[in-house]
Amino acid sequence: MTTLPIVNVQRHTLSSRIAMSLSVVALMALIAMPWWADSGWIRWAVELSCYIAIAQMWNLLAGYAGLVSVGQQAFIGAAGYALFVLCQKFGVNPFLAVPLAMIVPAILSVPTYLLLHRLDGPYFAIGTWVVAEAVRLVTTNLDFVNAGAGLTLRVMTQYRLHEREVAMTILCAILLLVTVGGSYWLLRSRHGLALTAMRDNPVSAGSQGVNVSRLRFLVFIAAAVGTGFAGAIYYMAQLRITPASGYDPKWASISIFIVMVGGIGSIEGAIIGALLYFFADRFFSQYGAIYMVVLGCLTLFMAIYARGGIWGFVSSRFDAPWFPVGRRLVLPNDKGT
Amino acid sequence: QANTIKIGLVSPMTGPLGLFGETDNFSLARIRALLAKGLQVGGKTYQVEILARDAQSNPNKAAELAGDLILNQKVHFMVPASTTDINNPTADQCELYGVPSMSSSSPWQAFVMPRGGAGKAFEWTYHMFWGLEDVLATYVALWKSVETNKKIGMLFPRNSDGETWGNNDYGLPPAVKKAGFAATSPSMFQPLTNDFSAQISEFRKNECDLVGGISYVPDLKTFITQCKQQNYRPKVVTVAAALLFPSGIEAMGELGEGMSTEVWWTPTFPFKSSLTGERSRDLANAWEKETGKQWTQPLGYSHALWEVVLDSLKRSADPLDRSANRDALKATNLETLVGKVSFAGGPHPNICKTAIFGGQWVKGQKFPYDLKIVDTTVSPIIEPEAKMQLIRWS
Amino acid sequence: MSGNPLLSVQGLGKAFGALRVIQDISFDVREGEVLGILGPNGAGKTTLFNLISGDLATETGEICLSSEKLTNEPPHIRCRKGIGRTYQIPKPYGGMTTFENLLVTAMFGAKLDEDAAHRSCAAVLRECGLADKANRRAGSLTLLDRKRLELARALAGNPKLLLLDEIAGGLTDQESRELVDLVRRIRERGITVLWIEHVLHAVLAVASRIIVLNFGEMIADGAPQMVIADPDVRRIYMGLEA
Amino acid sequence: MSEEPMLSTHALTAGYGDFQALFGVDFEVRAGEVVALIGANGAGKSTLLRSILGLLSVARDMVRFRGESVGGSKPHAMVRNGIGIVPEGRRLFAGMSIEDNLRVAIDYGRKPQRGENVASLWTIERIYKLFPILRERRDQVVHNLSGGQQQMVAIGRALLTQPMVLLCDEISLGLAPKVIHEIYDVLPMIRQAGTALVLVEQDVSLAQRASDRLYCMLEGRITLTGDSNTMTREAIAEAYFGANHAVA
Amino acid sequence: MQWLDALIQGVLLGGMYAQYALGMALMFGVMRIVNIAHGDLMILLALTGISLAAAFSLGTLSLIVVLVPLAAALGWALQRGILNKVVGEDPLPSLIATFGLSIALQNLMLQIWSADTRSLRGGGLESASIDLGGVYIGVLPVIVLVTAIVLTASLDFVIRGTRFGRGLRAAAADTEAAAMTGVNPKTIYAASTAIAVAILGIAAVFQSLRATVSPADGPAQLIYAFEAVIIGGMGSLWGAFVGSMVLGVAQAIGFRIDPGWGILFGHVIFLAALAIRPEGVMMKRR
Ligand SMILES: Nc1ncnc2c1ncn2[C@@H]1O[C@H](COP(=O)(O)OP(=O)(O)OP(=O)(O)O)[C@@H](O)[C@H]1O
Ligand SMILES: Nc1ncnc2c1ncn2[C@@H]1O[C@H](COP(=O)(O)OP(=O)(O)OP(=O)(O)O)[C@@H](O)[C@H]1O
Ligand SMILES: [Mg+2]
Ligand SMILES: [Mg+2]
Repeated sequence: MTTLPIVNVQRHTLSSRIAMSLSVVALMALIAMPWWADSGWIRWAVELSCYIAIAQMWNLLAGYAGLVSVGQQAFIGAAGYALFVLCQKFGVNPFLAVPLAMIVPAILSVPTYLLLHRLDGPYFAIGTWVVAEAVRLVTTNLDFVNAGAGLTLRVMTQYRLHEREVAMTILCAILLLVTVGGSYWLLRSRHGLALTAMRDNPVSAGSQGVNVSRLRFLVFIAAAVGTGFAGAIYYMAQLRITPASGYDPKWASISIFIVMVGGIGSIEGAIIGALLYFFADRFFSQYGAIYMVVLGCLTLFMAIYARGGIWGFVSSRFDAPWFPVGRRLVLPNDKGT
Repeated sequence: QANTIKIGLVSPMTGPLGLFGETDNFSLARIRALLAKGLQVGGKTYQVEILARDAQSNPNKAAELAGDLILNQKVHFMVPASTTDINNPTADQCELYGVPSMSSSSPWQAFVMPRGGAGKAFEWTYHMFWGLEDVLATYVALWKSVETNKKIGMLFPRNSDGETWGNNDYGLPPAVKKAGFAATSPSMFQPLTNDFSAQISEFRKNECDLVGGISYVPDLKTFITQCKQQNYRPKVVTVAAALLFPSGIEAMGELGEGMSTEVWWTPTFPFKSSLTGERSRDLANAWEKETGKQWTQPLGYSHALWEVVLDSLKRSADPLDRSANRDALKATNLETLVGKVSFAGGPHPNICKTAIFGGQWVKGQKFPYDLKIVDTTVSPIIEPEAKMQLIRWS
Repeated sequence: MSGNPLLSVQGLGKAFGALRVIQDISFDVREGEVLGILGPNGAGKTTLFNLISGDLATETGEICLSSEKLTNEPPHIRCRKGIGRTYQIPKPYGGMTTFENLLVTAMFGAKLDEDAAHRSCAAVLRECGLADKANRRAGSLTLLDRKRLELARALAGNPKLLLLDEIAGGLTDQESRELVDLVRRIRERGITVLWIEHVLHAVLAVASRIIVLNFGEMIADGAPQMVIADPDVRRIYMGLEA
Repeated sequence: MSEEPMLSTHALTAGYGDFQALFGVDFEVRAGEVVALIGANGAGKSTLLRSILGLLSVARDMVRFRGESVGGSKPHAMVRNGIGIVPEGRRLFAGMSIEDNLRVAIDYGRKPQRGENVASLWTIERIYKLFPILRERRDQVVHNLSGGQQQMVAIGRALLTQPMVLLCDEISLGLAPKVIHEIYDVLPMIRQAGTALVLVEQDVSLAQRASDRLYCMLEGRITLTGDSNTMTREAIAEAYFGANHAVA
Repeated sequence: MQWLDALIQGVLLGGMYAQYALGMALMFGVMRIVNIAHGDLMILLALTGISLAAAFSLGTLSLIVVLVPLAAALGWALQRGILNKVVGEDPLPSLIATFGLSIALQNLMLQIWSADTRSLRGGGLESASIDLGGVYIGVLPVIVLVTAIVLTASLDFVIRGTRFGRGLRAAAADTEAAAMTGVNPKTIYAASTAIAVAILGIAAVFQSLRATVSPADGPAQLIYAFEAVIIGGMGSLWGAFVGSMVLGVAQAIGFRIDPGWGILFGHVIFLAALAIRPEGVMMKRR
């Protein structure tokens, strides 16, 4: 085979380099929060990180692997419960328990996928929903975890506020690194290509050498674990979990809202959406039902007039991605930056 | 600014629990008016800012809001207004971050047990309400007051309330057995179950004259309707929660008449408000005038909570200091609209027990149904208005 | 080039319900051959490809690539073993750019590393005249460019065996001439080609051998001129009386 | 009135989003006439057909049909007025049987007016006569049909909308030579029923043989038009590839 | 006896699910619109119905007569105003849009009707029953079941055998191609959504007779409708009916085994059905 001429393939842009460095700074700032920030902010940071992570995992599923799930709450709840059980029943240190708790969603995701993997589109979505419901109902019937009454994480009161905050922020940093950073890495890698190809046309992806079933499987498990991770941290901050709250379908709604409004199929979208939802929720939720109506209408509007979400709108105007995953072939005639 | 006392109110203003939120909002408005010119504490006048938040009937939301109120708004006092789903997560946050909280409208066991308070007291979170033992006693009294075969079929939903009520150590089943009744309790049902024929055939098999427990309106309606269909006609139906609100009993249609329940507050309460001097009747009238709706039971507690809170603040060494407020709250000893409130000599260090009666819904004049007090054995502070009747199944 | 067959199909059969679409077909393809496949609509040509590429599961018969049995392998394995294909009705990855469409095959089919993949795909794009559309969303291409993309994508996996399903349809004379040259160049590289085509002059220009299917059976197999001369073929396929 | 062509476009411009694909196209078809439309890929042939049918937005007076300006009206209205189309890439109703695919056209296509001779109308039977294989598979779902069989259904479906003008976008695509002959043999049959035909074809000689008049497009413009059988190959080649093109 | 009773109650329960599932089978199964607001629309109609009945003291029948056209109009408007803009190959947009609609509707209803739980007075109809030697069969459930059967049968005929049905299926398969064949996709879609919601109108009346409704109740019944449609197989109306029966019986049996596990039992059967026949019970294997 003759040696081919070198080609210039553009993966990074100026904007992405800036975004990169900013994210690093942000992560550092997050870890340092206990020393500079107010407890309230930290609390917000924790919740926000969880939303971002959960949304990004859903984005990975729906936006790239073409697996539209409305049952991710199954993994949130499962991980949350795992954490509470480990701490309350086996006296494990809560901060160590968080990573341990990941085992449960991981294990849960395997049979779930094997059960649903042959389904496509809406079938799969409803399937995941039912599985989540089933898991909730099972939990509700387990006296070992107080059945319907739920658990409280009283052990947390043993630690001083500062200790808790340090541990929390570090966990959040890891969470973001794993979920957002992780997906970014994955999508830039060759597997990112395979994922997108698979979403667009599984049949030809298969005949072009992509092991579709395995890739889907792995992504599903990864998303389950990432979502669970966020769930564990979230309920560690909440201190209390009940089947109704842990497996609340609202989690699905929130992920959908965030990703669709932010812009599906892009990491930027998930982040923007999460920020939007989080602050809207903080500042307008006192308007009660009216606020929810507006939220609903906004989603509706997005689905009809702005499929690409906010980020889709932005990126169609100016081409300045924060987390580019594409590969632009710089043609001899045009000089790509 | 410096001399503003901040109080957080977390209440289910929207969502399935919205009916509790209604009364919370009602009293909130009146309290705000009352506090317009500030609050006198130790000769010093403080502004009082009440930060009301809607938890959308969602426990996650309640916890988030509580965390925000405590950490960002720096509230000095927290009021998780009502229901287990809101009280517990909010109280847990208060316990963790050290904020005094005063809640109500859920049996004290539901407030203590799921939060792991059985063994040890809570430091920051206080609660006033009756307990299961009282409601059980009331039910037993109701059931003793009529002619039946002393066989009871029981209904409990699979949720925090159901778990507490149906608990086999401190719940309804052991209590009735002790009182010499035979109890049939099928395992708990999922809320919004569409078919109760299983329970019904069970009850019929054991010839239960009485049905008791806790349930929400949709389930009770489905249950009762099917009872009639299945030609199973218990003489007495006494359940908590579902029969709390007039709207609930109206939803039962004709079948609602004669159902009995526990009553925690009625306009016939003899006590005065320590804030406004009103009697319960005045409050109820004010509500009915303002909303055009029939009075509901949480009304009294929505008001009384504020009596306790403001009283503690008045007595607090420094109303801007959470622990000072806590100490004041702990030392509460006050005659309120719902009776005497004091945490000394309660069943649990953080609990003050309040009155409870047995009531029965009968056809009313002004509104479709009226709630008549038919038993006052547990808290003999008033006389029964009527005598318990058996359901007619017209 | 070695004499032993690159692809060998033995007693292949496939039915959809009652409908027998492929009936006991056997043939060998030597390395470096360009085998044209003709046949009336519905003869089973595309189905034959689906069986070879693994998109459809074989019911009876054997498929071997360089005397290695592939009968029960999934499509992606067959692709990695060197079978590249195009689809009669193009199936591009609409959301990705043309370039990225190719990269998938290069990286997962041919298992090239990033840099090598980038190079070869760029080259293939140039070869197939898609270079200027390298960064366009495949979804916005016209039918014809989609067909070009199909071919390019298959080539990007630098296959041993290339299955082409009606890529000349809708081409102008000029364009089909270019296409024929391209296929020649592909053969020069030692890639073996199976080519389903209704545009006769295009196949005839490069095919070293032709087989004709009719109702799932092989009714002719041989040198182009011979096959074209065959009375059955003329009647069944071209509708000409011999 | 009689002088006015059945279907005509006037300075028609159209495009996709901000991409303009047609630049002032003047095009006309007269009753019972067969017009061929040739041009390199991407020349804009399909786009022209799509904008005539109202699938792309155009101004009202850009398209006239039977003496009325109809530009930009809804596709289904156009079809019911008597403009039929065999779309590029078949576009059958997946999941429905062949028979149902055809019957949709009968149900929703143009309704013959009074005085129109019913014998000349297309019926499912006539379609089956044309493509016997379809009769055999009449109850099979179409997405399982072979590429060519699908093409046949597409043609049949278009005919059953009883068009007065039938726009055919590369109907010979993917058909065996035999079938192509068969189809081109029925074209006369179609036109003698008074149906005008627009054939988008890649095979220039085929197009020339089958048509009375011929348009050639290049990059969204008509570069040549005239009588099909008097037209010289050179002229076509020039119009086809643009002036500065060396004919191979 | 005990199990016979369970079976009967299950079938009757299934009848009710069938009423939810039918409209869904039309929208989800045929038009491929994932309508998350399905349940909320039902609640909206129920609450409207209850208010109407109260305002004009309507009987059950007259209420149905009033409500169904109203529902149809609502459906038409819904399709025209919203859904027509999100239909297509990809189910996601419709899922998102209706999901937003669902949130908006729920809270709007909360504003209008408050969180009260309401129901409809059936003048004893809701609780009447027939005694078949110890097994009691409710009159209302039987009516519900029969209605469901009639509706399924007629709708199935419409979709399979009529011009409208073919047009609808064509539009669902390829909207643009349908237009090229003379079908006006928008109106035909609007019409079929009108039908779907009209059916919901009937379901709503029965629901508020046999049980209660409150603004937040929608989603609870939604999942059963989806399950029924999927068990039965996309696009098959009788399938949806059978699916509802399977679900109803499964739950009823489950309740007998243990009231706490009944609903779960239903879900398990659904998942099992998915695992064994993802294409649905009424679908031919390909
Ligand atoms: N999935 C399927 N289910 C049922 N029948 C099928 C399926 N796929 C193809 N067929 C039938 O098999 C026969 C062969 O189809 P195939 O696509 O192989 O034809 P072909 O030779 O490619 O024709 P063309 O040249 O028109 O593409 C056709 O009659 C078709 O109807
Ligand atoms: N959906 C679309 N979006 C954007 N551009 C398009 C689209 N369809 C066609 N085009 C562009 O419009 C121009 C004309 O396309 P058109 O399909 O009309 O050409 P054509 O003459 O039909 O070619 P072909 O012979 O390949 O069908 C082409 O440059 C094409 O890139
Ligand atoms: Mg083919
Ligand atoms: Mg074209």
